[in-house]
Amino acid sequence: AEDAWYPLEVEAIKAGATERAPAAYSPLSATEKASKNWQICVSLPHMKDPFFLAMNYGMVEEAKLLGVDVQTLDAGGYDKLANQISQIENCVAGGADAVVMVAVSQDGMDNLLGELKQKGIPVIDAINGVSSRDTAARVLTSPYDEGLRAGQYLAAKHPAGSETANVGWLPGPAGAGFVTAFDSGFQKGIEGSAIKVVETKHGDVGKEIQAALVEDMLQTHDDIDYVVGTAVMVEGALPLLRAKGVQDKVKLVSVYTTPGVHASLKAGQIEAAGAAPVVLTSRVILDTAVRVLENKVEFTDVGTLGKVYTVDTIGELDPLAVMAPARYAPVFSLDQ
Amino acid sequence: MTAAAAPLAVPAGPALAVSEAVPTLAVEGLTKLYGQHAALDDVSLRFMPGEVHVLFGENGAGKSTLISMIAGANTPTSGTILMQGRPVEFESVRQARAAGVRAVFQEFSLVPDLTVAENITLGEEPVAGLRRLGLAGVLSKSAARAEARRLIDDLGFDLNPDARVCTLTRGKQQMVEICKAMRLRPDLLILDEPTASLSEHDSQALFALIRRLTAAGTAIIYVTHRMHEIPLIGTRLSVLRDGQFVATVPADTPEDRLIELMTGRSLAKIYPRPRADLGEVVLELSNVTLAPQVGAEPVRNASLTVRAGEIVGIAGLVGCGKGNLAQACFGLHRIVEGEMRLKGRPFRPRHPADAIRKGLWYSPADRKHDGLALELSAHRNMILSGLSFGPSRGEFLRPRRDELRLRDLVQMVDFDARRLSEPVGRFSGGNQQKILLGKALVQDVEVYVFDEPTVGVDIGACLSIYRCLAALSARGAAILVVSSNLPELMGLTHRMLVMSGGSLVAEFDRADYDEHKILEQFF
Amino acid sequence: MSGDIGVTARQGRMGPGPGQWIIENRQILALPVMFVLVVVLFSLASPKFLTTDNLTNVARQSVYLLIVALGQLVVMICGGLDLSVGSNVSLTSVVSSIVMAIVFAAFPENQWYALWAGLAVGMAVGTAVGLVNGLGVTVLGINPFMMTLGMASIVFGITLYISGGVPIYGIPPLHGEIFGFGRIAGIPIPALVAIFLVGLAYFTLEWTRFGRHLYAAGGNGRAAELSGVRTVPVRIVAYAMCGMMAALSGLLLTARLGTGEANIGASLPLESIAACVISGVSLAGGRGRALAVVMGTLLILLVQNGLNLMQVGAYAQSMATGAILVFAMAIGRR
Amino acid sequence: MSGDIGVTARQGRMGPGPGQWIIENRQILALPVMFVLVVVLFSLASPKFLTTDNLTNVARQSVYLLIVALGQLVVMICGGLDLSVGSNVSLTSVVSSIVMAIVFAAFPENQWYALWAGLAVGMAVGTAVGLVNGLGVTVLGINPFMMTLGMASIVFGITLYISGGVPIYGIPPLHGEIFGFGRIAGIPIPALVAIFLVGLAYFTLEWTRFGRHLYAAGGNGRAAELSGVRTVPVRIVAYAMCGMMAALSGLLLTARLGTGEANIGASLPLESIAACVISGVSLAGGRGRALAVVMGTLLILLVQNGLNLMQVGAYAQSMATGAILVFAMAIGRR
Ligand SMILES: Nc1ncnc2c1ncn2[C@@H]1O[C@H](COP(=O)(O)OP(=O)(O)OP(=O)(O)O)[C@@H](O)[C@H]1O
Ligand SMILES: Nc1ncnc2c1ncn2[C@@H]1O[C@H](COP(=O)(O)OP(=O)(O)OP(=O)(O)O)[C@@H](O)[C@H]1O
Ligand SMILES: [Mg+2]
Ligand SMILES: [Mg+2]
Repeated sequence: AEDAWYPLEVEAIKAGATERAPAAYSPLSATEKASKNWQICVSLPHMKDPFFLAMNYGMVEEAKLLGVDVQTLDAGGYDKLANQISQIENCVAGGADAVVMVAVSQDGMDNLLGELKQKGIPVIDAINGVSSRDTAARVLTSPYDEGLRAGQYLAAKHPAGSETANVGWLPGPAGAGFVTAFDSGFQKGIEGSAIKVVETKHGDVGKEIQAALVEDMLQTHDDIDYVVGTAVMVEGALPLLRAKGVQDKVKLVSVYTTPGVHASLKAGQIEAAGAAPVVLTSRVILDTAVRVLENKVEFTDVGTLGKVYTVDTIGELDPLAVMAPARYAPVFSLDQ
Repeated sequence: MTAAAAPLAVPAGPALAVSEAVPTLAVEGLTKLYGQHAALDDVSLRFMPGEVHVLFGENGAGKSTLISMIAGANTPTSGTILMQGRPVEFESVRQARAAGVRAVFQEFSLVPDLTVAENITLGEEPVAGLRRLGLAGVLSKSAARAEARRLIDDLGFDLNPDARVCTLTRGKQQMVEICKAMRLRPDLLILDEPTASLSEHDSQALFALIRRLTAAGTAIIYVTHRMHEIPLIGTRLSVLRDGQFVATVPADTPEDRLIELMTGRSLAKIYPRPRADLGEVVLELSNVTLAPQVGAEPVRNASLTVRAGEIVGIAGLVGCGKGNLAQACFGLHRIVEGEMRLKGRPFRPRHPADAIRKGLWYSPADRKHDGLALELSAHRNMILSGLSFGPSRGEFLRPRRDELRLRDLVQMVDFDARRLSEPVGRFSGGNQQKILLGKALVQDVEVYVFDEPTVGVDIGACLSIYRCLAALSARGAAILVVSSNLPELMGLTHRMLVMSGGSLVAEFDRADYDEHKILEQFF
Repeated sequence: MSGDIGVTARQGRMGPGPGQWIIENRQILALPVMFVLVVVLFSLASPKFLTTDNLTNVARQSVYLLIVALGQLVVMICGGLDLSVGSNVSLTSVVSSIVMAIVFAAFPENQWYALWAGLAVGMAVGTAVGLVNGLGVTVLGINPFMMTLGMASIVFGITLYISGGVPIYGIPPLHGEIFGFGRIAGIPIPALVAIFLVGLAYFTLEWTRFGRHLYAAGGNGRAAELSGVRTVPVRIVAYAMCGMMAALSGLLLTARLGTGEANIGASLPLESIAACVISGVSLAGGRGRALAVVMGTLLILLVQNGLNLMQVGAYAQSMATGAILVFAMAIGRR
Repeated sequence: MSGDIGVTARQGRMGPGPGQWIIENRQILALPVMFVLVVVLFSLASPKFLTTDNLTNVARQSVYLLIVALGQLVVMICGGLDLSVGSNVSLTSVVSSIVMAIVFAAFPENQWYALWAGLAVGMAVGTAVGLVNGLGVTVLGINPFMMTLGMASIVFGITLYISGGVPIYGIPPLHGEIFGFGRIAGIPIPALVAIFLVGLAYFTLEWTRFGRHLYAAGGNGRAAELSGVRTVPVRIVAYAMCGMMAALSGLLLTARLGTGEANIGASLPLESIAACVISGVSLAGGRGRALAVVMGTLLILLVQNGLNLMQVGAYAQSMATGAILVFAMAIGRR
């Protein structure tokens, strides 16, 4: 899918400007290579699921085009804040020119970012977004937006006044940063609609755990119309609903897309799934990092546009914009 | 042990006449119930200053239970303890110590990973500077070591204050336990089978010290199963049976009378006469030298033979290496030189399993560490090796059948078959020893090696153990007995070898057994 | 832990007789008591709780932990523990489903080939992991905690390396139909498998020589050796069995989820140990009963399930679970 | 574990003289050896490894684990273990920062008020958690594993309940400036705190009666009791100390992060126990040295750091870490 993923339409703040505005983004790789072989550190919360695999894919592809080195760090999970900080420090000590950071915590990074700014190491605030202002640029498809979109989708289907639709909501492990974001986004999305969240259940993103939660939830409420939550939950719940023979009565909505979700959506087994162009976003992220290093920044703040797809619209989605190709093996350190 | 070292000023001087003085400690109607079972049942005793009061009774009679309550390690179900006539209640050993009661416990009170010195001073560590800092007090290690030295020399034991206790044999650990109790001179000193795994020589040193203490007016409670010790140091003797008080008699009461009091029946001669006819040589060690061992004299070219039906003894001081030699027969220590032959064939077991299969059984000296799984029931402990080697061998269990077989076997050692299902940890020392011996019987082998077979076993039980050994030898088994209890060896064996400094220095035939001649060889 | 046992020993050991028995077996008695308590409490709190429907759910959900806990039990009896069961489960899940997927692609006409291949390989892999643990603990004499913790990290690395963290698709639907959701006489097949394994474990521990040797090795290894028990092979087999159990659990989970997953079982190590300890298994070894472990596991899952049905929030739930477990231990303390 | 100790006891005691000593203390000797190995290896692999910059990083990063590990050591010596240190760290972090935030809002002119208030409350809370563990283990006679596991779950619930899972802002910057990034004579203050605590732990364990009683209680609780040691208070204090250490670590971490976080320290329990075990601390109690634990902790972190610098991928890293730890144990086996 090398050809023409750009210009990519995004919401962005031009360098110098203050207003977010629709824009068309094209990467350096369209015209040139990087002026030198920069060392870029990418710190991810973990490398244990398709989402971050997709990110790895996107950045590595882009890096190949630009001819820069990328080292990908795996913090080990959303509960490993201290570890992520250590890894970034180590990586900088290891001679990185720039850092791309998908933060585990929104605020836990402030001090680190302060330090890096003093050291003059630019940091790209990716995907999740942090509160600190010490970042050189930010490129987000924030969990908040993903939750928001899912909420809005349901709200649109069941506007205020129509009969209430009951939703079971499983955003993920209690207290994790992205979960809180999912949640607040989703709540915002369904505001003033006929959607009623009958129960919110938190649990680790292991399929078996999520499946058990769904099972218990169905046990508690026999009037649930939608079960909404993480892709892991959806993948885990699907065989369950089928076995119980309620897959038509209880509809599944995933907040983001994984190969599994994508497949079952195509097969019409689930109601809908939000999808952000994770791969493309990652390309943009890496591109921005290089731009920062070469003072060619065009946008200081980019937000890529996701969308909720259904059986009918899923065809429009280019899988390679969202997911790594099948059997893609992550590249942790790209040297060239 | 000068009066200066004593914390409590007790009039030193010659032993007071027992009758007129106030008892140092007295118990009245003391009772300890374990569930329904009364370990101690309404016992009243008075322990006078300057007397050595021997407690005597079968295994499980309640001696240790009584003692543990006096020493504050255990709380009575009912009854009172009077110290110098005043009633006291000891919630902890600490309180008892403060009141001037110290004890050598039958189950030692030693911490394996600490050194000898650290163990001796445990609970009352010498501190540098401010004592009132309490637990925050700063240790003075030099003082501790010095103190330990002093005690060890005082008792004439051969101990290294810096050795970790877990590297010592039971015998040496016994010495540490004794030193610990002797640390400060108490009003009442309790010795629960202090000589159980000591050799004559070391026992003598202990007795000397006991006499010094009594002379200074200390009351001593002394528990032993070694009858010949009683007249040596005892003043009075009280007999317990099944937790009940039987009688208090002078210590020089004749042995058979004591045995009668203890068991309620009079026992025939203690030592069964060894069988006359002997078979051919079954076990043969020639010039065996072992890989060196910590704390033990390295065993150097030891040669011995044991014939079918013969009982051969190895005597020697604690730590002289006799136990290691015994263990070597079982493949527990590397043999660097010489060879062993079993039934004529060369024999070098790589693992106990080899040895047992080839027909040799070793019964260890330290039942708690090497012998029994205390959590598990007597049944499970006894049958264990039998499952692989005995008549009840087999992949799958047949507990009923085994139960019946065990019931027969424990007859041989006079163990109450009804208690087979209880965890061993709850038995009195003697009963544990019986189970340990019982393990030897579940598979039939031709050669038995017993290391300290009667540690802490009452005379009645000893008798049954001796009978058991005799029965084995009658069956034509060859038996090697390692023991620190010389009279026992003299009574039991056909021949006796003396080990000293790691080598076998002398051999005696039963005909010319003579305590003094043999003891001479010890050094 | 030995230390604590030391201190409590005095309270622990009290006279023979029936009262004696009760006190001795408090740990075991505590469980049924807790059981009744929990059940009564929850069925009052939520009408849905005592429905057969819900109870079958619990039964099925508990299968996976139960099987792992049984494996853990075997290892703990011989005085060890296994922290690698979790990663072992994910490894088996991933490997077996890859194999199934490949074979299935090759012989789409007969799903059984794929099934057998997957099961065989899965079991083999899981057992191998256990075996390595056993060898490390015995031959290399490495402390079980470190050995299995290290293995956990190694195995998890391998799992991710193989799967890249993405689920493995394309396993034959038959797998799920049988081992995931199948029923015989109304009883879920996974539950049946679990019941069978419980029986097996019970028999092995109580009625075979190997079982006795296991207890002996854990109770007093030195004494066992001196009684001619070769404790080394015994321990090795124990760890291998634990690995195999983990593998089985992994395979059943795969069947249930329909995909091979690297991110399952993270909580299994601690949970399985907890299930054992709460059932009176001693971390020092030598003690533990299969049936008690069944109870312990069910207790844990009933609590979770009940709290879910009561719609207790995640935060309160975390507190409640902890409190209940501690309480259960308190009434059954030894 | 006891089982294994049982069997290996004999190997444990061979050969006299110095050779003997070496074998007895292999565990302790193994660490320096591994150390040299690791350092040499990594400095060859990556030129950046031996830079002061990197080493200060490692030093600072290891502080938090090290402090917790010291607490863990104290508990393990007396034969227990503490799985609640992780949630304890989170709780302290959250509570202390809430307090600081409030006080700071009240007295913005003097940050010290806020600081002191926060530190005091934080320490108090952490110690209290430890105290509860201690009481549960001793007075209620609950197995340490279950007690602290239960507490972990309870405490984490409370933490989430208080914080709602979102970070706590508004703590005085001074906190970070001093305890997060401050330096005295070029040495990071957190490191200084850690060094002080190491000294303290060393002194307490080796040179006070309390320390001696700790070893005794762990080595053989019954024997300690019979020697007039009051093991119950000793154990309680041990757990309290462990809780306090966790609290300190939590406070320093908060200073470093600048916010109160509920999601830190999840991996601390196992990591701290690992750091102890690899340093020769016995899970059965009675054994362990403070300085060895320092080495063990540094070893673990140096490995992680080195692998990062070598740009080893996450999957391979997980394998490597595990392998190295196991190897370290293998050469230092007892
Ligand atoms: N903790 C315990 N729990 C249950 N029963 C016990 C316990 N301790 C001792 N007993 C029982 O109390 C009785 C007395 O035991 P005790 O140890 O006092 O006997 P003893 O006279 O010291 O025997 P020995 O001469 O063998 O030491 C025995 O029957 C023993 O089984
Ligand atoms: N199982 C063992 N493992 C290691 N060392 C041992 C073992 N048994 C004994 N030793 C060492 O051998 C030394 C001598 O023990 P041995 O048993 O030969 O002496 P002993 O004369 O039998 O003393 P005792 O009469 O107390 O048994 C002990 O101090 C101990 O250090
Ligand atoms: Mg006794
Ligand atoms: Mg001996």
